[in-house]
Amino acid sequence: MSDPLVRLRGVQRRFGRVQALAGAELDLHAGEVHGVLGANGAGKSTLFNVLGGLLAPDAGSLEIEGVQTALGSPRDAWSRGIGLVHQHFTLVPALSVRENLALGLRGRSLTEVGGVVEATMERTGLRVPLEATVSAIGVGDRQRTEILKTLLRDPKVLVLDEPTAVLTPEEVDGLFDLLRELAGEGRAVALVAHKLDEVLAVSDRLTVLRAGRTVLTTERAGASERALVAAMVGSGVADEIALGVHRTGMKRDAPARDPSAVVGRLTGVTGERLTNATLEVRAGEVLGVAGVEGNGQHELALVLAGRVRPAVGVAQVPDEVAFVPQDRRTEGLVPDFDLTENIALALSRLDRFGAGPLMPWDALEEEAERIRTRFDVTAPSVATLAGALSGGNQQRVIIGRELALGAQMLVAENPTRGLDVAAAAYVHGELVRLAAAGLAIVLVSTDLDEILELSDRVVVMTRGRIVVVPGNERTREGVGALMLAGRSQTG
Amino acid sequence: ETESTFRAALLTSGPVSDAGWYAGAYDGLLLLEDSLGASVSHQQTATPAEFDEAFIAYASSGYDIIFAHGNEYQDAAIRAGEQFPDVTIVVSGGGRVSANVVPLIFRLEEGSYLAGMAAAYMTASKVVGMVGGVAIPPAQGTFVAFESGVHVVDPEIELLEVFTGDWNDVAAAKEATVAQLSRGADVIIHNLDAASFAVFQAVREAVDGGDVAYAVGMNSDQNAVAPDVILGSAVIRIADAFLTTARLWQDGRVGGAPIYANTEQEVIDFVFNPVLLDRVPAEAVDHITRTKQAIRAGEIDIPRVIFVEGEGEGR
Amino acid sequence: MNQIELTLFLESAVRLGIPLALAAIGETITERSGVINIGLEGSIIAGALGGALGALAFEGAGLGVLSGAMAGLLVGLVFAVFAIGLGADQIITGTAVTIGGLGMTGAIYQARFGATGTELSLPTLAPVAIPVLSEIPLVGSALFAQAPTAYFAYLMAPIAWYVLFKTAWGLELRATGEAPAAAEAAGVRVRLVRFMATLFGGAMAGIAGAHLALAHAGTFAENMSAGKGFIAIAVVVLGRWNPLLVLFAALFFGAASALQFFLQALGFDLAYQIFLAFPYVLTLAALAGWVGKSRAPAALALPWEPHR
Amino acid sequence: MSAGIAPARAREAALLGLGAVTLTLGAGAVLLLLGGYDPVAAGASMLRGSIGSWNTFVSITLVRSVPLLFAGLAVALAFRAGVWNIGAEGQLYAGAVGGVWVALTFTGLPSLLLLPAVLLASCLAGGLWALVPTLMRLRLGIGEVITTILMNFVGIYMAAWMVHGPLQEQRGVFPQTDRIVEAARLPALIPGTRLHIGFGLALVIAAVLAVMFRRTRLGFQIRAVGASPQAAAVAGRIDPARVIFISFLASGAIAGLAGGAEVSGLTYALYEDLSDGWGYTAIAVALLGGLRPGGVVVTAIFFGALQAGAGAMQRDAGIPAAWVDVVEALVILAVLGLDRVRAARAAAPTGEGGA
Ligand SMILES: Nc1ncnc2c1ncn2[C@@H]1O[C@H](COP(=O)(O)OP(=O)(O)OP(=O)(O)O)[C@@H](O)[C@H]1O
Ligand SMILES: Nc1ncnc2c1ncn2[C@@H]1O[C@H](COP(=O)(O)OP(=O)(O)OP(=O)(O)O)[C@@H](O)[C@H]1O
Ligand SMILES: [Mg+2]
Ligand SMILES: [Mg+2]
Repeated sequence: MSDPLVRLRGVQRRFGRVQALAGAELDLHAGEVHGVLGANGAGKSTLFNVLGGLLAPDAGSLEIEGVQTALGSPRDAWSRGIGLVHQHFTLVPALSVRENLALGLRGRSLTEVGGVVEATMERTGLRVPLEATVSAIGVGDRQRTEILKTLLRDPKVLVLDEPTAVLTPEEVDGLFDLLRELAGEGRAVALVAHKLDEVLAVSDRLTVLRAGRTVLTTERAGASERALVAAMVGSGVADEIALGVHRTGMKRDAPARDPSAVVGRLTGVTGERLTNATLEVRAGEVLGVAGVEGNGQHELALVLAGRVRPAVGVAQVPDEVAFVPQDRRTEGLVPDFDLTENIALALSRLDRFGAGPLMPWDALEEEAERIRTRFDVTAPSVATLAGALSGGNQQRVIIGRELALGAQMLVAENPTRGLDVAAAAYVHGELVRLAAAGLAIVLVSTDLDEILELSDRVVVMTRGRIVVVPGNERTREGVGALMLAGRSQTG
Repeated sequence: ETESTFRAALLTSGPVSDAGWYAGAYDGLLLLEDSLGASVSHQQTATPAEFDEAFIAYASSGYDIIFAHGNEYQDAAIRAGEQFPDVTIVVSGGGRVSANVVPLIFRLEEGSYLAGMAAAYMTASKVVGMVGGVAIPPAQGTFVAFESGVHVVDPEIELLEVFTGDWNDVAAAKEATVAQLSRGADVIIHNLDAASFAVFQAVREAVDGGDVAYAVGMNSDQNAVAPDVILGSAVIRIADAFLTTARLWQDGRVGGAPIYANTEQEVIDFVFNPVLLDRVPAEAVDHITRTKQAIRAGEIDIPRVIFVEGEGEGR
Repeated sequence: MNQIELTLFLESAVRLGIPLALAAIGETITERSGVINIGLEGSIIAGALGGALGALAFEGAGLGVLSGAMAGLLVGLVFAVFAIGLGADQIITGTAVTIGGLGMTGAIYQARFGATGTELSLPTLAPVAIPVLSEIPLVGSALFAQAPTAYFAYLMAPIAWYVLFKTAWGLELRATGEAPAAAEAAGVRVRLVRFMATLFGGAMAGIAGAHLALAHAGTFAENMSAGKGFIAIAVVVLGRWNPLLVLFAALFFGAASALQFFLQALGFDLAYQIFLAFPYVLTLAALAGWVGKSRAPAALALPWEPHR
Repeated sequence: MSAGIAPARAREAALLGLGAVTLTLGAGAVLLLLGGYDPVAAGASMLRGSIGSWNTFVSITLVRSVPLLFAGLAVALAFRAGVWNIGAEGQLYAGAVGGVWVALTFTGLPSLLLLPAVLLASCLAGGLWALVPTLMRLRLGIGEVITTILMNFVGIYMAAWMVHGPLQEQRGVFPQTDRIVEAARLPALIPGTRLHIGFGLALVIAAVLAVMFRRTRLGFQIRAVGASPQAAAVAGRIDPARVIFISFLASGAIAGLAGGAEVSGLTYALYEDLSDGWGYTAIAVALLGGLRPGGVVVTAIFFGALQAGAGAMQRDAGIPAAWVDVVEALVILAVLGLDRVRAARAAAPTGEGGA
């Protein structure tokens, strides 16, 4: 094999008490797509942030095209041909998509930028609404903008940290084709994703990180799912996750419930991005809501969760609805609060925590501790700031908290986004268990597999309208076709 | 330090670099040092809370006489005077009297009355303006006297009055002056500190623009500041007044009653600007000179704002 | 008011608005980069003294303005070193810089002209009437028979607008103020941009101060900035962080201030303190009627350290 | 947030901060020397005038700290809720006017009734002054930074008008109110000193706020809305508007107390220029105190000492007011530098105690 374009060796990085990287290694070769796997908090983003010049390593070496390099800033990384698509968006919300793209192309005149953007959109098939303000577009469009922004600079090494989580299956396929093509042009592409099948489908080689160390690097050809999962989580639990629960263990044929018990009902709800939405949610069912980002799912979720009262129409929902919102860092969590405080945010309302004017901190801390253990949150203690957690671990905290609410109804938007396989499996298991126990669950997700596997009923949102998917059309293709009807909304 | 030296302190609530009201007091303090060998200290204070603090600090560290240069000090002075009976506090423009707290009253009205007469002789438009900082009694007093000085010469003349709310805001003073000029005023008197320069500047710009207009200086002899536009100045010789007061105090004659500083002691005066004197009709100069002598002799009662507690008997 | 008075009123409005406009246009750029410089007052007063000393030293008001700009920039530099370089809190730093600026200018003034000051008479920046424009009825002389610094403000507003909204540089500046992390990730040198924007704001405030001393008053006095730094910051908000609107907002505020003196001169029998409060109340009312929300740059006042 | 600083960066930041401290203090000394003043004498008089003796500390430093303490707590409360209340200055003046009005009007009341009424009136007036920006923010979406700045100016002129007009002393001569009756005056906290019980009241409020933030639901809601109104609304189902309303008005009320306590504890009459920009200084006090009530107490006393020392520098070392301001500014900058050192050290991993 030729010399790698990028060679990372013995990379260490510490955040306070957390050793995020403890000697990670990674080689990226020209022409390859390199999948990087690892549990939440394994250090993937940290490693890529080092490569992207955002973080300085405490120790370790970086060679680019055989030359020892120290990156002082993202700017340095750019000038070395390294393009990083971050896990969390690095767009400027107040600026338009066009301006954000122009920002990526620093130094060129704005007219010149226009041409390059058009050409790149054409070439890559990544279409974004250029004139829209970023804060007004959905995460799918944001993700595409982010990728486009990076591609505009024509990087030699392209690194993508969980780019697929918010894309539709078709878009994921399109993106992967693009990545292969880019690799074919002689670039190195590195990719973090939590869905094994996705990673396996596109990668030539794979690297697995665990607890800040590289534990496995292998050719795609020689890798088995089981071995990869074992490497990610340590041997013991690997089997059931890789083979059993996640793939097939979820789907239930006959939900045990009383179909008459309607827990939530919307009648003719009309508002921002919602047109005459009428819907019933029943106890014991999982209602899947599919749709292309920006077709009203988020607004529907807010109404169902009782967070927004509709101006037109009637929403009958329980007083307390558990809610896993789409944007965990602005709606789900307060990054500057520690875990206990974040858990208190939702739970302190509960009767079991008393009703006096005082905060029951002791009980809440215990509860936080319980959630941390139960959901295996990688954090030194419940006094860790939520903002310091890895993306997946933030999601675990939110899910753990909302499930602890003990509400009659749960509305979850992309609950497993960013979760590693083990955690995703656990959450899926919980959803099924809770539904069986009589909870009404609304699962809004861009992950069609997840929806199809877990849902008793499926609806698709297109342009603010709800379309019920008949049982016989509940396939990837069937739902996908319905979703695409709403595509032009955002494109 | 000899037995005879005494310690004198000065409090001001503005910077002494204003070449005017506060500067005069500071010069006075230095004069006490030079002429009487006093050991001196100065503090600039901003708030009533600080007034108390400064009095206490000076009185308790052995200062003998404290000049508090502004009526704003009067209440704090009374409080401190009660607490420290051995100290003497002189409050410029103050209104309250006790055994050891005495107001030092500058009869600037006498000067501004004369200035008003001069203005009346010089105005062609028969409109005269007054630009003030904050409407405190001493300032209002000068305007009242100015007005009656104007009307002694010509009762038909119209007077405009503006207060800017700030002794030092030059921009406000300038616009206030421009506003009066635009209302037809062609002689402007002020009672400001550092902002007075802006009055002269505004008048100068009007003159440059082809108008005939004059300004009148106030508080100190400002004739040299803008010799091209200043008709004359109503002057307080604050330093002299301080020196006189300190001497009175040394003689044990300060206490229980206000001290007046007026034209008689030449602490207060009106001085023409020699540069422009040739424009002033001889009749006017003559009239003003005679009036000044009459005031000195106590023959004319200048209207004024009475602000000393229990005061009624005049001078 | 008759027509002549109206013209005079408008002239006065522009005169009062110009120093605010100069400082506020600079501050707009500074704030767009995510930095709120409440030490602006310090830059203004430094500009006034710098302008005065410069005009005396070089015997000309033009070079005076230049030294005023330098003095304002210097004060801005002190602010930038602490607030941007050290990442110290911007509000506290600004407070210190204001106190220090007012103090230092007083100290220098006294060192130069004696403890009791002097009756300083400066070479002034005379109004220049622009031939045709100044003849426009009513507003002509108000807008186009002003000191050269006024024309500089008219010029800077569209230039600042153009740079801010039409150039790559302006884009980076705005991105820096909205989302420094995103800007940094795109390769923008956030702290450098903020430094430059702050220095620019300081220089503009310095010119505002020089204008006060040389074009307006023809003298220097301690504390002559009289809170204009704070008002300029309010003007930036009123102008919605848009240099063109900021120019208008400054003139609006100038008009409201000018009105108070005209109403007083007209002999309205109201306590003058009520007139003095008038521009502020009018601005509040204007804001309330100024429909549509305007939003501050999202990262305004937040210190930034590249997290490395 | 600086929790993510790596060890090397932390050391660098600490050194930078130390450099800043040395530089600012050094610059102060050099400047004073250049101006012809003795820096050592200046420093000594500053210390003597602020903490030189127990009585100096109590009667000058602590007395000076009282309005800063009230206003600092007010600002801290507002900032914690994400409300940028720059309006403590205006609220202070409103509070002083409200308090003095009650004290002058209900002169017949016994102290036990009159004093609480005076303080309550300052609270109400301060809260009322904050109501305008509160409603403008909640109803019209207009940011409070500008509205509170504007209200400051209006408040100052309103107070000036009061002492020239409606509340002017009976004689109608000077721009001040009559002196308030004994029954409306705050008694001494420590007999024989100038320190009035306003200081104690401020400490009580600080303690209440501390407990509120740490222990109560309301305090938690305020912190949540301040940290992220969106998350507070979505995850916590807290109504940000309600929390903002409460915190803004409470902040105004506490700032109003700064004025009320000054009048009824110290000056016994209302004057123009009651405050020397304390409402603005309070912002620095609150921020430097980390927006924590305990921290505010410490920094308010620090600023009180600074101002007390500044007076002594003028009196005893003959340093003019302008120079004193320079020294004050440099000391604040030096403290900022120290604060950076502290922050960097806190971020550095120190075994168990880390981030
Ligand atoms: N700035 C930071 N401050 C403190 N801790 C951090 C910081 N960044 C990362 N960490 C910690 O370092 C560890 C690795 O985080 P990292 O984000 O690299 O994980 P990841 O592999 O990307 O996980 P995920 O799959 O959840 O995105 C985590 O424990 C995280 O909490
Ligand atoms: N100032 C901070 N202090 C503590 N932790 C932080 C801070 N900023 C970010 N973090 C955490 O550090 C990690 C790195 O931050 P970042 O915003 O880069 O997100 P990320 O999850 O690592 O994804 P990406 O790949 O997009 O960087 C994340 O886990 C984030 O939550
Ligand atoms: Mg990650
Ligand atoms: Mg991460």
